[in-house]
Amino acid sequence: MSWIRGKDVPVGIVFICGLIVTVAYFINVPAVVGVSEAIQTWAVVIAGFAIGLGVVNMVVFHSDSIRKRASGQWPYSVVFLVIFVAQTVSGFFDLAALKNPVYVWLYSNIFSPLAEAMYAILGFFIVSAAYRAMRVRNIETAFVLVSGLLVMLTNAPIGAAIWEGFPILGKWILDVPTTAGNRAIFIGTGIGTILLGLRILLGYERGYIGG
Amino acid sequence: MGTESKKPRSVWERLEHMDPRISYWLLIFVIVVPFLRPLGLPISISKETQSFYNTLDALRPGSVVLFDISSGPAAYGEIGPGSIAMMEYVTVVYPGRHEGGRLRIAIVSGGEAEGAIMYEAYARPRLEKAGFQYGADYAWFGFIAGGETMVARLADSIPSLLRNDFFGTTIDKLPVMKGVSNYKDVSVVIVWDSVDATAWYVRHWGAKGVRVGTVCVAVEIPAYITFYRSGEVFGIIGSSRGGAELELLVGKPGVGVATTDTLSTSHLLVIILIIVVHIGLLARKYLPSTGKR
Amino acid sequence: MSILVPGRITGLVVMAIIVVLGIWALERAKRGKVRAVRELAGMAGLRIAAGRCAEMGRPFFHTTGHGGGGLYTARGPQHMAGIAILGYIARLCAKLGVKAVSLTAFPELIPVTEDTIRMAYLGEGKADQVKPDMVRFLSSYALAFKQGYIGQLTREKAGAASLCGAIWPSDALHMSEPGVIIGAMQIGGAIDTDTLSMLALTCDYVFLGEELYAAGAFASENPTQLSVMFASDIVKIGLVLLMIFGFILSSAGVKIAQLFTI
Amino acid sequence: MVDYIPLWHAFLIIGVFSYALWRESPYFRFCEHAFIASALGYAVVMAAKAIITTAIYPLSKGEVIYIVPLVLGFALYLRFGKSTLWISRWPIAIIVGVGMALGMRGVLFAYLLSQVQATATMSIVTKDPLTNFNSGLMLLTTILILMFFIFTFLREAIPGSAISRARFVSRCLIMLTLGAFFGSITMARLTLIAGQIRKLMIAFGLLPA
Repeated sequence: MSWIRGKDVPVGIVFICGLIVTVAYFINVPAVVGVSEAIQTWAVVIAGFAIGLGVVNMVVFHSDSIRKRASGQWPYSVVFLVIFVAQTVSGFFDLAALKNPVYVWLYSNIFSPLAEAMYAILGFFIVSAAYRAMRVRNIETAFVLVSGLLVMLTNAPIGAAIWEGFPILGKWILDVPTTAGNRAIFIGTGIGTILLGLRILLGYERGYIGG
Repeated sequence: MGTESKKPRSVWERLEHMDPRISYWLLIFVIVVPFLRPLGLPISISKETQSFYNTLDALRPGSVVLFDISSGPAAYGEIGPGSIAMMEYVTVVYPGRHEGGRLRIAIVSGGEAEGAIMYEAYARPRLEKAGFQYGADYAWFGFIAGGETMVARLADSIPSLLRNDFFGTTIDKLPVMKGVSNYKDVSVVIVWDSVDATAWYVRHWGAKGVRVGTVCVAVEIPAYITFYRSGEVFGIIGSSRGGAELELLVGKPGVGVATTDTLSTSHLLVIILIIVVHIGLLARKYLPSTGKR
Repeated sequence: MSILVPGRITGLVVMAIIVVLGIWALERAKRGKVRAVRELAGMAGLRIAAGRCAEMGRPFFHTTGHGGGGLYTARGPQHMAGIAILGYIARLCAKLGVKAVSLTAFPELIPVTEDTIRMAYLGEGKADQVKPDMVRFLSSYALAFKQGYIGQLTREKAGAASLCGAIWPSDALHMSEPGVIIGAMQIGGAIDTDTLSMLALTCDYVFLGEELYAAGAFASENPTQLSVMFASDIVKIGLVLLMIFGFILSSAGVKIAQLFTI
Repeated sequence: MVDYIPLWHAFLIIGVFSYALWRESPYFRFCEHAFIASALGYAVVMAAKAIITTAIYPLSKGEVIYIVPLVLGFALYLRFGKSTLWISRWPIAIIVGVGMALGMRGVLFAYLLSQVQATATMSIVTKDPLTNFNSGLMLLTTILILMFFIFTFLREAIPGSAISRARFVSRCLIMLTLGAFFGSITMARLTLIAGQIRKLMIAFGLLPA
């Protein structure tokens, strides 16, 4: 019975699950489609359980850092643990409607504003990335500059105010060469995805299960 | 390129490899100024926005609106102005123009689990403030998983998917949902969209004759314009620019109008920075004194 | 009522052709018939980056990104390609004595990355160098994940960072621009064009679209796995011929659109 | 009573922005840990909710099959024991299998067939010469870039040869595509930061709420 501990069993499971879910997409047999949907639901449930692995990973790291008084880290670990416990426990108090006041407060005054601010920081990054990356170092990068600038002048209200031709040119770049370039990248990716799936379903690639 | 600076450099080289932090402070500056002193660049109302307003305005009081919040707080910067203006319209302007009559609103979140946050933050407070009764004027069903499949099934049978509202009340106890069984009982669909959910409604509801209005992010506009031309979409409030237009129509100029000016100034900054960097680059290359490093 | 779902038959045929060609190429390679493959610049980039980390004594960061979906969603293949590249990075790091750090956005990736890193170090005979903090879960919520990524990358002064996998458009700049600011060498890889536009402008090397999957095959350092690239090329040439042929037919007035949706 | 909430939000926003405007600092670190902690708590609560609705609820209604994913879910934790580690790989295998299949299914039409179809159904016999030109150009661009992704044929790219020239043109076209995408993303990002800066200005009383 030592084979059951080996890597062939998980590879077999990958193959069977992958095959059923793929085939169910193409055929009209209720039994297969039903099994496929069940497997997908299972995957969702298992992934839900996996959050516990994340909790273990993070709580171990932060409680270690508090125990060892890791310099520059442990006060933040305290912050982490306090907020994490408060958010989780208060959530479980009212799991159906999630209306516990502590939960709602943490949600709308820690989570939400930080999420918005974090997303907005991209505004800074896009500026520095734009002027740095659009430096023309060779002929290829000149193409980046020209197409990037034209599209920006199409989007910003000020572009049309400078010259009416900018939106027309920018639109053409988006509609013609960009669409075509995007198509080619998509086609290549499509083929690549299917072949990667094949390699994994057939068990050629098995480092991820320790094989 | 890093901020961990290397050896002393010439002026031109410094221009070419500008510290990003300088550009960040400049960006803040060019955004703050138009907020304090609006430039007042004229904003023309696009056809898509005007049609959004007119279509809603033509609905009879008591019409059922399916309202899908498929965007999270992260997209708020773009969706926000349009969504605030839309809520203002639904809660204040519409009743004012229809002798106090209200629309019946069924709110779901089909594309984005974080739609719940948007509901709590931007929809519910405004509805409550305007005196809308939960259950009688509107109902909230929370996030419903399934994406496009869910949207397709919803068209055929609303009660089978929206069995309970978010708080567990069954649908037959909600007066607002009385007599609503499938797409035929819904007048229009409105989507706050940052995840392509409008396209789902167009494919499954639009094809059956229920028109869709969308408050969407900038990247989605080109695709939805196509639907607008073919008639499935009745209006598009695109990004903060569209929000600005709706604000003007509703008569409450706000964030959107103010933001439109900053868009012009900040784009201009990016373009100027690109030019400055190239001045540095060309000078370093062609001015003999500076050398090539 | 047919057994096959109408509208997907052409798709089934195309997929079957790709799968059969793939199996054929794999079998052919097992018999020793291996076709030489043009190496990607990015693979050399990974080696240079690992060398740089060793010189500077700094860690090598890797992430498969958030991408809006975990391993069990349609983003799965991209995560897996990223993990294959992580295996390669971890082997390089084990050889050179560099610390490889993998930051994951989804908890189900933790066991997968842990096993990948452990196998890589084991293969180089350095199992004792595997530390528990090499795999760190940050958050399954995209923006929190990215904030954690930025913080850790900056605090630990990563010498290099690899952003290969399910990077999505809003991930890309969040994670690659701080890398530029701290002066880390970066290798990016993704499949979405809008993501690529940002990675290409901020990273030193990029795996564009299909190259991400090709890099996964290169990373295995196994000629059999690489042989699927041969199948991929045949499919691409076939599709190019198909497009030219279709274009000519369409221009001649033949309606061929419905052929794709049988 | 002073409404401290906008100020608190401003404190957090500036904390995040301080990374860009200043550098990584204790201030930013505080915001980072607060955010990750809150997000993890949120994720745990949401996962619990999802497990209850997708598995435990049907199980309580008598659908016994849902015991399987629950057992497999618990099996994930067997990886902490050396002798039971092997079992924990089974649930992972299900996740990987499903992900691969969904990925393969997902790209087939959206990435592969519809793109081939869109290219193959263009024609050059419309009345508008610009449309004809565009169609021809799109076909050529698509093919050139696709040939850039050829790995096993035509590997020898001698400088100056036709192959290396074609490859150069494809590289330029790829760059053109990427530049255009970059340009089109800029607007959305600049809108977002304007919104946050406005929020800050309101919090500090520079703008009316």
